[in-house]
Amino acid sequence: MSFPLLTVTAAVPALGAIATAAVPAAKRAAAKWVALAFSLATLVLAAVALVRFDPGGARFQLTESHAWIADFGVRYELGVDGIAVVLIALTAVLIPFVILAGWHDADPLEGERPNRRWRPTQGFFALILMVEAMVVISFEATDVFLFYIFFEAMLIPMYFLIGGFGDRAGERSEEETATQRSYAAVKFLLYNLAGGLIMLAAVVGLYAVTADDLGTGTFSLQQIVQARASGDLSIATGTERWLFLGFFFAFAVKAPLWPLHTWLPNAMGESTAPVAVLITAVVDKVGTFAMLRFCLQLFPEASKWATPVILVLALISIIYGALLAVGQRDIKRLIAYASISHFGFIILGIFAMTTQGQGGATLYMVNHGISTAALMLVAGFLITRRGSRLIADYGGVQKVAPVLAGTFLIGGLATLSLPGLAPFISEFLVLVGTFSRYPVLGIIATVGIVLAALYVLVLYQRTMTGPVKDEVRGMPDLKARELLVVAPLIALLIFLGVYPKPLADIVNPAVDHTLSVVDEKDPKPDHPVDAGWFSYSPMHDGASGGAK
Amino acid sequence: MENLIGLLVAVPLLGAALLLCGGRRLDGKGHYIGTVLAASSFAIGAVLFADMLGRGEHDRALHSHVFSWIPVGGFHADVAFQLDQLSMTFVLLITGVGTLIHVYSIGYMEHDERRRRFFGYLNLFLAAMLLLVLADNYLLLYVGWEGVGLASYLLIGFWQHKPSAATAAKKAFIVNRVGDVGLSIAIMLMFTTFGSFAFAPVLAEADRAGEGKLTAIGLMLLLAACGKSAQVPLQSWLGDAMEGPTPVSALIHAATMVTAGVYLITRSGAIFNAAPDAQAAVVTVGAVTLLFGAIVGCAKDDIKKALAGSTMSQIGYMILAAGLGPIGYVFAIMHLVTHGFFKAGLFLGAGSVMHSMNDEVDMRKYGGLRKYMPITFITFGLGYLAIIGFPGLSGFWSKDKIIEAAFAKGGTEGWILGGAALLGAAITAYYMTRVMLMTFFGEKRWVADENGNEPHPHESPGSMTFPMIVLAFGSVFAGGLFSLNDAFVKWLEPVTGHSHGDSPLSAAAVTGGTMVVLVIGVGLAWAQYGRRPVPRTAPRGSLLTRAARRDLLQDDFNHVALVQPGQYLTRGLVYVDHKLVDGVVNGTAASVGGLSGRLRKLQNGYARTYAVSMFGGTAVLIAATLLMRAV
Amino acid sequence: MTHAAPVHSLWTTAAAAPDKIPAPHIEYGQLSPTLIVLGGAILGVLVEAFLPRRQRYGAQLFVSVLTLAAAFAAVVGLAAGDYGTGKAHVAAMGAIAVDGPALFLQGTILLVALVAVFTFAERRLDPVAHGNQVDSFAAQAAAVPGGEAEKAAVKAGFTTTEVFPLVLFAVGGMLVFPSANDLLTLFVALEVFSLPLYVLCALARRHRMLSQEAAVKYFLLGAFSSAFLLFGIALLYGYAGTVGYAGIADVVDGQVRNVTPALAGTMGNDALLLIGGAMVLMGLLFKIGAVPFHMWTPDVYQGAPTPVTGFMAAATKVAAFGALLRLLYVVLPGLRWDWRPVMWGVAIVTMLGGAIVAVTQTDVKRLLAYSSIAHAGFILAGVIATTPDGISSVLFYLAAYSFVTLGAFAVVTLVRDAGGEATHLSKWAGLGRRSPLVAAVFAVFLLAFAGIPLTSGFAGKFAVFKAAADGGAGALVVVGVISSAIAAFFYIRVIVLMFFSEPRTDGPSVAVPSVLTSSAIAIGVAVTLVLGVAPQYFLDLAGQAGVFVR
Amino acid sequence: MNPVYYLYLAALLFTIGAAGVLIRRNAIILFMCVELMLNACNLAFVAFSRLHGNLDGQIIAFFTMVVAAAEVVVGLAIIVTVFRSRHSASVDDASLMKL
Repeated sequence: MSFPLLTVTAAVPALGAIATAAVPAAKRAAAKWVALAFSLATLVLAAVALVRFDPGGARFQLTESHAWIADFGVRYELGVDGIAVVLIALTAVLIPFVILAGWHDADPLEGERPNRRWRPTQGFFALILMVEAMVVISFEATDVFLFYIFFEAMLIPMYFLIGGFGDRAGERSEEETATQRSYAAVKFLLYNLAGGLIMLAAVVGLYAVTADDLGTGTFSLQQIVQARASGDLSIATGTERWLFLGFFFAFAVKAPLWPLHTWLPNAMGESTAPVAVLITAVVDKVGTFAMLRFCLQLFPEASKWATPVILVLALISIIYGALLAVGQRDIKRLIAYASISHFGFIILGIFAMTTQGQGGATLYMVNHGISTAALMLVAGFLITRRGSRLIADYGGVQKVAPVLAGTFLIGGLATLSLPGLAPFISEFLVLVGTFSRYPVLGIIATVGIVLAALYVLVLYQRTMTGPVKDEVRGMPDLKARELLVVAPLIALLIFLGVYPKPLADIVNPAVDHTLSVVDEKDPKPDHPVDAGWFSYSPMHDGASGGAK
Repeated sequence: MENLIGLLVAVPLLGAALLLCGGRRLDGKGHYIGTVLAASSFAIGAVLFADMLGRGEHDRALHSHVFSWIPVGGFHADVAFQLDQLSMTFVLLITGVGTLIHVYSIGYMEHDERRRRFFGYLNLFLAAMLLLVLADNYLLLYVGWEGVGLASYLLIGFWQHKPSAATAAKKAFIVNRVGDVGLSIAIMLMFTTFGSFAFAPVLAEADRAGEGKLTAIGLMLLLAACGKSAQVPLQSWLGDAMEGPTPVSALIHAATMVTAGVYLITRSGAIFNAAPDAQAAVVTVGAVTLLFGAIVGCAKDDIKKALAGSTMSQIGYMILAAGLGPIGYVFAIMHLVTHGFFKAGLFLGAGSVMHSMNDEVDMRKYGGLRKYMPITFITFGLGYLAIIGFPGLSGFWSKDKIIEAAFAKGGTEGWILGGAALLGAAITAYYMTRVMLMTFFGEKRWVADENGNEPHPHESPGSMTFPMIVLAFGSVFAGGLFSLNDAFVKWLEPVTGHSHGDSPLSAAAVTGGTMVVLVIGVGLAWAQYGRRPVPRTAPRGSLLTRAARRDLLQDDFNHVALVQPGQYLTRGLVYVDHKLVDGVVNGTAASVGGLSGRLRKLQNGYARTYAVSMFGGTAVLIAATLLMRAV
Repeated sequence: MTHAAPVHSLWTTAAAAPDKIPAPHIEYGQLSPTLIVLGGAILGVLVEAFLPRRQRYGAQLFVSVLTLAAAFAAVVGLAAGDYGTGKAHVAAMGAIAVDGPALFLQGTILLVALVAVFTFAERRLDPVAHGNQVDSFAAQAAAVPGGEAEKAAVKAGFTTTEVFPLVLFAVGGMLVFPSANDLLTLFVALEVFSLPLYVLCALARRHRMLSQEAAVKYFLLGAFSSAFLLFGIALLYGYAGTVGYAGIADVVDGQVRNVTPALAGTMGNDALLLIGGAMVLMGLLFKIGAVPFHMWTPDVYQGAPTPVTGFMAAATKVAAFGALLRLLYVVLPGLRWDWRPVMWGVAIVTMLGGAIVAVTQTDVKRLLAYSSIAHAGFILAGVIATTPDGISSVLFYLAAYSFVTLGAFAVVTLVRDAGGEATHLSKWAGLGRRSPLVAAVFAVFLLAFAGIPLTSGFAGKFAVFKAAADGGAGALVVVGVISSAIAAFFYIRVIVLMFFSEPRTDGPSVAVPSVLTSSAIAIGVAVTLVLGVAPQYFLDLAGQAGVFVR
Repeated sequence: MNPVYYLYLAALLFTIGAAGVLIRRNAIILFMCVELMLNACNLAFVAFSRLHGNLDGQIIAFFTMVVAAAEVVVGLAIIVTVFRSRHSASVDDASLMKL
């Protein structure tokens, strides 16, 4: 059998986690390097996977399949399509930066007598790698049960990251910070666990229905999809809808979709910036990804049945999230609400059921990951300098730390999806995709664009411009390490904004396939222009949908 | 040749990248680098221009496809450029005037330690604007469109330490964003209508689509234009934008930014021609704005704000012309070019005045400056004559044509528009004369400021006067040259098309009319500000004056209509999110806890109680079993 | 599921019914596990009687470990000898069934007991008293707490080594309980394993008042419930004229040969059957700790010496569920349509009741007690499935759950302060800072209880829910996940307490155990993870064992 | 005489015993009530044994007696220890553990 690339890609960070945790207490610094090394190794593996992936090739590639728990009809089945491989790459890219950015987040407080057995630093980085491993494998899993296991298990390390490591108290008292933090952690866990358990019921149900029709229950995505296509497996409409809701609920919590979003601001607000990035840029993507891979493909009919409601909820998320972002007084919470708004866009794109929408949504996942990472990490650097998350405590930073301000602005511009930066493309695609089927929704969604400009620029104005506040005076500019974190992210934002084609080419076939499973076609333009117009560009020999 | 087109954009972009990422080591020579790059991009433009002239007027358009940008499903966007006569005109205007402003800034920003970054932003501005006019499809245009917004944001807010500047910048960007939404919706409409949003196919086959669709697209484009070109109702940002350094104002008002709207409408002529209602909207906006701006301009004592008002109104002229369709396009662009010259000149002049008056902007504290700064006086004066349309100067040719075209629209509509245009001309003459008189004539009215240093007016350095002189030449001769046997019309006709409406008035009559209103306007101004001395503090003034001072209450309106409700909404939602959305969940948790607390009371520690529950349980069990059998 | 003719053919294989009364004939080989254990117990008593005090501890430990190991070997031997499947049959004149479920459960019980004995024998945790290492059992149970006699006993270094034979007796009873094939054996077995447990509960070294109170409550309520059980048996006997499972089942299904007139009379009287069945059911549900027969659980779990609690919580559940399964699947399958709805109700209130009340608990042991109640509910969901899948899922769940429970209680024994074990939750604050390893291990057990994937708890829960859904009890699954969500809350609360809250200055210290407890905990963790990550082998075992003989 | 009457008697005794458990406080008496219940069972067994004409019931009765005896041994032991440490045989006093 061939080299199990996917398994290894997931296993390396897991091993890294163990190795990091094993580093003796005295050698805190070493732990960081170990973690970084393993994350980079993972990045290499992910890159290999990206290269070995053939966009024109089979639906799922680099597949692996081994018997696992026959009694549950569970197999250890891995495989990636265009969407998954891209998201794995995103994860692998972000983690090293997260580690670098969090380099000192888990150092013992000055004056704190390092306990012989309590080793926060090792734990911090080990947990991050553990999360990476679980996220990667849940992107790879093509067996619903396998996916579910890691979808759930990932909560535990996340939970310890949120509850165990937060910002230094700053303005607030130590114990208040602690209580806030564990509240946030518990809220995160309970929300997601509740979602997960509801999903568990649906997973069990899925087993039951497959067992009824196929003799033995199965969780293999491909097998179920084929069985449904061939008619061997028929799920009663009502059942399918219940199962769909079970799955969707879990993913909607994770994503998060209004009104299940309230855990996100707490979690992102209380955790350190790198962890916040981990939450919103990496872990939450599993939710939206799963909607594409599982909700739509396992339950196409139910998905279409639920689409109107979901679209409305997504729309609410977009505008609601943006408005609340405008109303925030805390930098991190502001970014959190901004993310909620963005996730609204992603879900809107997914359920618009058009190639533009879903392709855009996929790109959106990647771009939002990078842009939020950039913005949040810089914000984190800012916060660690001043020791406060309140916007009001800043002002005129741009004067004392121009580079920090500059990178912050670029991150912000990416967040408001300025053309030329990556998020613009995905956002516009989502809007077009939505508009072409639901014009009204598309137009309402554009309000989000304006609001985005509002909250980003207000944030920038209040923190970076204006007269220099005394507390800000003498604030150091970005250090080399921090620049090393931010610069590549910004470079990525620009590159993907100018030349997203490579990414799009990988994603497109997967999206087409998803739509074919759901059996949806792009609406045709009313007065398509003569295809001849496209002849002048050699790139357009490919299927140019509406134009042909 | 095609490949050069890309360079046009790339060169200033490179400059921006260099200067912004270059770091301190470039502080010394940053401004030169920026200027040189701007100039070289102008040179490239010139080369292309020569090459273009070399070809027959119908195969002048160049197209260069760089790479496929966004290929997703049926959605294809390319990074591809198209250089035709229309774009060419803009390229030359942008790079030419832009370069001059660069030169000017070398002197003007001399004492600013962040000069390098300033030039970086200027280059970015040029690059974005060039991308806007060179794009071959609406989406790429959109990139340039927002790029311009970004650059203007950075430049208006350049002096970020001033809260007012930061606010103005933010306002500019956000108001523009509203317009941008229009553009993006227009693009989506095109995509769903034509399956494409490249100029060539869409414009060529526009008339195939239903008028309703086209009207919608047209209106959305108009919204976009209103944003960028500061047309009513999205005009409010322009006045505040004066917070930026003066060269920025010159750039925004003369060469870039505000002209984008005119370009967009002219470029999309094919769509508007097929959508009369949209056109009607355009002309209305144009007419209203040209009066609006003019009135505002009359009331302002801040020299830059006065000029800003005039820009608004001049752009109004252009939009009006563009809205008139084939009869107007050419003149819209022509006025745009001539306006580019004299408005740039005026702003640079104003800048030079401020420069010598310790950045004092209140014209009531000027007076009699002509003795102190002759060159500025002359160049400014020429610009002044040009804008009021003094016979023979640039403004005369272009504006006159527009008024003519307005009447040529025909019918009552024609009369109204023409009348508005004429009235506008009169007011223009009035407020520009007012500016001229208050600034350069009369007695000196400046005094020492609180900390005792009195301004010593002096002529500005050569780096600043040189561009002013060049621009002055432009403002004098450009219009004439263009009008020599309709050179400009012939030049643009292949792109925009051109037709002669049947004007109820002869050209001569119109010209006469303009002259009359011109004299009236100047006369009024003279009577008010020339004959008697100007009070150092503004008189209370009529209701209209006071309204005009507040930009005709536009901001007050926005505040009441949009800002305040928005604030209440967000505050309300924050509360809702905390109390309601979160409350529901916490409530559930709490209720479970409460239930638990009550239930555990049953566990009271008495064995006999437990026995009771067992006994009862058994009873229930038995009863239930029997019941099951019974039913 | 469709109820086609003889439904229980699903899970029963016909064994030749004796045609005439044969000479008594006991298959000693097949009863060997039970016999070995009981023999060991008696040996233990002899040891108590004849060995000098000093040597008893070692001897007892040796005997009981050896006994349990041997018994387990015997079980394995029987299973290997195919008695679990092909040769499964009824032994000892119809008194004992030797079949898959019996052997599986006996194996489980023996392993649990073995591990439990380790914790019983732990002598490192309690501080040395007068130069004698002491375990968690009273020096002299009869002595009045705090009285002179007690002081003297402690001084003299007495220890209650009787616990070992007691445990063995209990185990003996438990081995018979799930394999009992007539109601009398069932009753006797019940008493055989209950009585030693009553005594064990009373033997705590610390908190003796609580311990004795637990014992008296457990005893009175236990006796009360067994009286109900017995009356139920009487009624069933009256209904069927026999106490043999097979016989009753035949009567219930109306497949009985040679109907005597008397039998004909009682057969018609379903009241006897239903009431009797309900009362027997109640007796078993009491042992399982199902709502509303659960109220003894928290008090007894809290008061009993923690090693005993662990043993009880694990082994009793296994044995009782085994008996319940056999009763419902072998004796009353014909009554399925009567008892299923009732059990539905019981399962639902048990799941929800256990989870909800646990939310506000402040004592670790009580918390675990309530969680065990909730788990009993989950297992009941599997019982209700009434499919072979249901049986095997329950067997698997029991195996998984019992080791998690043992481990958890073993950890509880480690956390101590001046007054002995510090079971109040507030004292556990910041344990993760003090001794991350212990806290982490306990967290693993809690996560397993909460049914987080990759732990045995999840595999078990999934197996049970899957069986329930297949068996047409989808609603139970939904209730199950809801109560799991509630339950998750309080497991997480403990984790938060251990890791995210500052340690208390007067907080407890974590005693360093000897190899005994450590190995017990280690085994617990190992089983938890193995059954979580690679459960297939054990699922197969349970699957093969999923057939009752009749 | 109809053996069913014995059943009624058995049920009666059983109920009396159960009621006693529920209402009496003294552990000893509680315990005696349990014994009463067990004996009720015995009566039922014997009655049914007679009814069905087989000896199983009577044998079971003997078993029950033995079990009851064993219970007495253990039970009294426990109750006595409690009594000695509390100087009270009231089960309601033994309620330290609750909630």
